[in-house]
Amino acid sequence: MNISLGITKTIHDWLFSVMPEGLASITEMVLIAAVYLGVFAVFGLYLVLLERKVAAWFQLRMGPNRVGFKGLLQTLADALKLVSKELTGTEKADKFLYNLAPYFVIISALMALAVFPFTQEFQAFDINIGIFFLIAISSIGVIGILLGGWSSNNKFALIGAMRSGVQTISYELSVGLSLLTMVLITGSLQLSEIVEVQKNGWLIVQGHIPAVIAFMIFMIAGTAETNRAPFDMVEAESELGAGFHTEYSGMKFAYFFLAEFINMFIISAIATTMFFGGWLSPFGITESLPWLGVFWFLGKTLVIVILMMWFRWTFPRLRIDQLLTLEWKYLLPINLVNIVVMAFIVWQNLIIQL
Amino acid sequence: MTNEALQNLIGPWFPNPDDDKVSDVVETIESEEDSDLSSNKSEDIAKPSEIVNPSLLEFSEEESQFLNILVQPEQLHALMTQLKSNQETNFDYLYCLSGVDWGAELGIVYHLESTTHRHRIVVKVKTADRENPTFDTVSNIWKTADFHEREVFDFFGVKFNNHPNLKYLFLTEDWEGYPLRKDYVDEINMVIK
Amino acid sequence: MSYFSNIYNGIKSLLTGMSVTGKVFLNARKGTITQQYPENRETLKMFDRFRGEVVMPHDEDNEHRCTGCQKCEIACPNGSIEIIWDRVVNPETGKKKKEIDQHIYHLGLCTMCSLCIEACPTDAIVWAQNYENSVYDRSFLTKVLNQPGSKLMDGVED
Amino acid sequence: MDTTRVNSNFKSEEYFINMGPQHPATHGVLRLLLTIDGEIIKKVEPDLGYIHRSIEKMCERDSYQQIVHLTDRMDYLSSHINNEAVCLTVENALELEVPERVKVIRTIIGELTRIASHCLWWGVMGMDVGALTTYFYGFRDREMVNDIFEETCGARLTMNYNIPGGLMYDIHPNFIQRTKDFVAHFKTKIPEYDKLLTGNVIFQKRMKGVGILSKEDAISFGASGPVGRGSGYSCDVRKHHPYSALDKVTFNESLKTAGDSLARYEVRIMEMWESLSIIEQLIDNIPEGDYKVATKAVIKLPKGEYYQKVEAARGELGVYVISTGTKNPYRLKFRSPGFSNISLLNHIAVGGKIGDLVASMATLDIVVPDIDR
Repeated sequence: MNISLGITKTIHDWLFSVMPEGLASITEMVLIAAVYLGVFAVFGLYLVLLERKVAAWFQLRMGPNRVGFKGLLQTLADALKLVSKELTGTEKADKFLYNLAPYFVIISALMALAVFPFTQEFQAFDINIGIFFLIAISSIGVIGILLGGWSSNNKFALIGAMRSGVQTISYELSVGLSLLTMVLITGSLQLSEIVEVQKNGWLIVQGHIPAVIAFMIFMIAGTAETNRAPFDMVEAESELGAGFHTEYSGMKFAYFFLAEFINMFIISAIATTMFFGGWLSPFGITESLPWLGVFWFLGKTLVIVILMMWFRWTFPRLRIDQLLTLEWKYLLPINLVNIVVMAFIVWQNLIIQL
Repeated sequence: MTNEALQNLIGPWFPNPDDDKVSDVVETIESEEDSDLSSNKSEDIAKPSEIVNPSLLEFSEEESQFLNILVQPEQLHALMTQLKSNQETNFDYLYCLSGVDWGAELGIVYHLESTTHRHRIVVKVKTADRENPTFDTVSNIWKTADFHEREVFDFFGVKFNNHPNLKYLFLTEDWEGYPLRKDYVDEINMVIK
Repeated sequence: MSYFSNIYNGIKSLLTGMSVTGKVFLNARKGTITQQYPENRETLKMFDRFRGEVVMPHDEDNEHRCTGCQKCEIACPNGSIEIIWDRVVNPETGKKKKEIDQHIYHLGLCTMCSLCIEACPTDAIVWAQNYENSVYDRSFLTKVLNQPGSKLMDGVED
Repeated sequence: MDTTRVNSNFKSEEYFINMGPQHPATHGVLRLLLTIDGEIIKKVEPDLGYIHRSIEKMCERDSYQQIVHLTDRMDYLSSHINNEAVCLTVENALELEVPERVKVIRTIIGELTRIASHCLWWGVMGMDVGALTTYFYGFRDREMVNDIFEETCGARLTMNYNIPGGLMYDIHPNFIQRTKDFVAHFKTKIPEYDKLLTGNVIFQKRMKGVGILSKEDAISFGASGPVGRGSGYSCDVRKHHPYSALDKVTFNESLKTAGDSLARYEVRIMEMWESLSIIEQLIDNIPEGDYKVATKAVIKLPKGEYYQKVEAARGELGVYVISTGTKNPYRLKFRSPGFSNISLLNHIAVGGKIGDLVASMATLDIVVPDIDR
């Protein structure tokens, strides 16, 4: 545990004083998990609101503005509605897998949040294989989608799920390789260390050209990973209706929905950490106020989130074979060349350091 | 091509066996290929016989802006094939296919246009058999006829021989009656003024 | 080489597309075309010719111009107009004259084709610019256009 | 698409999917029965009739004035042109010469309708290939046309403005200015459409070489409008059989020879330019005169058969009237462009992916009430 806030310290000491050590640490973990869950559930809802607002601004509309001040409570109301809705499903669905699928998706999304350093001192789980963990976790979600699509006993859902499988397996490579390119500079997989390295300049500056290429590839592949337009083959509204979650309703649908937005946040957060210096302020302008790191981190992440939304509301959707062409004929070869170039740059010490 | 020229060209394709000038129908259809001869020939045929129609086809221009050809159901397919394939007529565009309930008879009206010569013609076919009206399909000549004939089948109950997929297109499978026929009655859904 | 020019042209076209939506995004505040109904009810004005519903104008003496000629009823394609009429003896002249009892208009059947208004020889019925036609029960859509106790305006003949 | 390379140990099985009647891409209540092998379409069988109202039967009991308003409800996106078709049929049958003013106004309004219809199509087209924003941009411009219509005709969708013998009312005094404003506005917007969608690499890849329709097939299937012209088949009724004031204007027939989805798309974009040019030629030269000629209250067509075709937004709309001399038509048949166009869907979609089906169906620009008359 790496949170050294006054209040967490107090709780930590108190927990260890009233119960045995093992129980106390488990209780502490559960508490932290609960806090993360609560905070990010609400945060995810506001991401949905942000998406709807941003979409509206792209589309000459106003977006939700009736519930609460300027529509701020809109998605909370939606969530309330979804909770109260009846859970419907198909008769011949594989009940166990059908019910399991949404939890797979949402849990894998939330798990990934644990490793992000929001500031220097605010990180739930500083694992030394952070990047590896993120890549691993983010591909578990697709199992949930596959399960959900397959077990709903609906052909549209099945097509959606199969597309998702193909898509995630392919784009996983590019996500991994583009991050690997950056790891060549940092020399560490640990997220906190990666941010430390960037005190000499953000990695996108340090790695200059190959880093920019890696960032572009990461954004494309990351968008594909989260199944968002222009890579929303999985849902493909005009083709498959609702895709893999056709047969889900109420809260189970909400899990899928929320997971999509948390995944988007995760991809943006990885991009922020790997390319834009995480919680570091630009040129160190707020170095004396370490708590502003949260602000910088979220600010940078939201900018990238809005960039992803910009993609979504501008581009048409790819076809499934073009999706694979893009990955295997363009992104992957470029990525491999890019790694070699980056290795050369690191070897020759051509990194730009401020 | 003018209507008159069309009539002179098409008429001799199906000579009337009652008309003593030409006797064998099949032979003329086969020997039809060189149409330069036929146009000359048709003038000779058409003029003298006022009472007996020299052709199995009935031509008329009354009450219509196009040349109308009334054809017997037996000759329909042969005529249509000729109209499409003959280089001078070349009616390659079937722009309207309508079923009509003439009261005693059921019929189909084909509106044809040539995209090369830009002349238009109307072909009509009728049958008095209201119970089981059947015509040959033209869907193998013009692909658009596929759906149009299915529409006629839905609403007039006219069946088409050799149609590739003759089943209800608009109506449900268990629909009774043929809605666009004049004698169709539906007391619930039809508002009659 | 076409491989790289493909990539270049592709990215360029994507950026061009993003510039269009981006421009709209930056002008989102004033570019919005959404109408805030029902908040803008006061300012929302229909055009003069807007076909909202058929009404029969009455003057201050509660007089209308409908002679009961039924031309509108015949012109209507959907049977949305029914006229109940009677012959009434005019006490002054002693002549029998057609007079409407009820001019019934079924808004629920109306397709706003304007044929009745074109057919009316005395301009007794006109379009109202009322656009809020939804009601809680279908029966409210059947309206009697002439007000109770109303009379035919003097001098209106068809 | 090459199925021979599939390992013979695994058997692939075709399966059916019901696309519609409630489906986002079918633009209404159209049901497509798809036979699919994996993602590849093997067969498309449209099932129609979910909103069939039997307008042809209703016409047999209605007077000619009443028939006009029913045509609004066929292809509701080009209702003015549908109205015009019936009016022209009646006027030709009665040998009624309408004033020049009427002809010019009808042409202007017809072209405005075409632009409005193509605007909506463009928006929906974008949405079908996944670019949702286009929908709103298309509607923004269509609303301007609708405002013009509402001011003059009193309605935005089912206008019933043309009547046999002319127009229902004269144009509104603001009509000319508003139309000019719109033309100026829309000229800046079509390049924006091109930037946003036409040039987009993803869009190009999605459309190019997809849903190919050869010229011979286009004619054989009775394709008309932009679908036929995308295949290089010169089928513009406005050129070949000009009606109203269309013989007084110069315009190019938009033709593309590729026959794929992109060609059909480009033809529509070109048509918007051409329509703008037609409007510009006419808007300053609306002759003075009456806006209608008096017809009898009960129109009786002389005994006979009448056929009139016009170029609606989706293609060739034909009206075939058989009159027995009474006040109602004996038989009235609408040759709707959508019905012929949907019949070729199977032909162009087979062998493509599900995404291709949706994209090529969007370029056919299907309006279901037009198919289910």
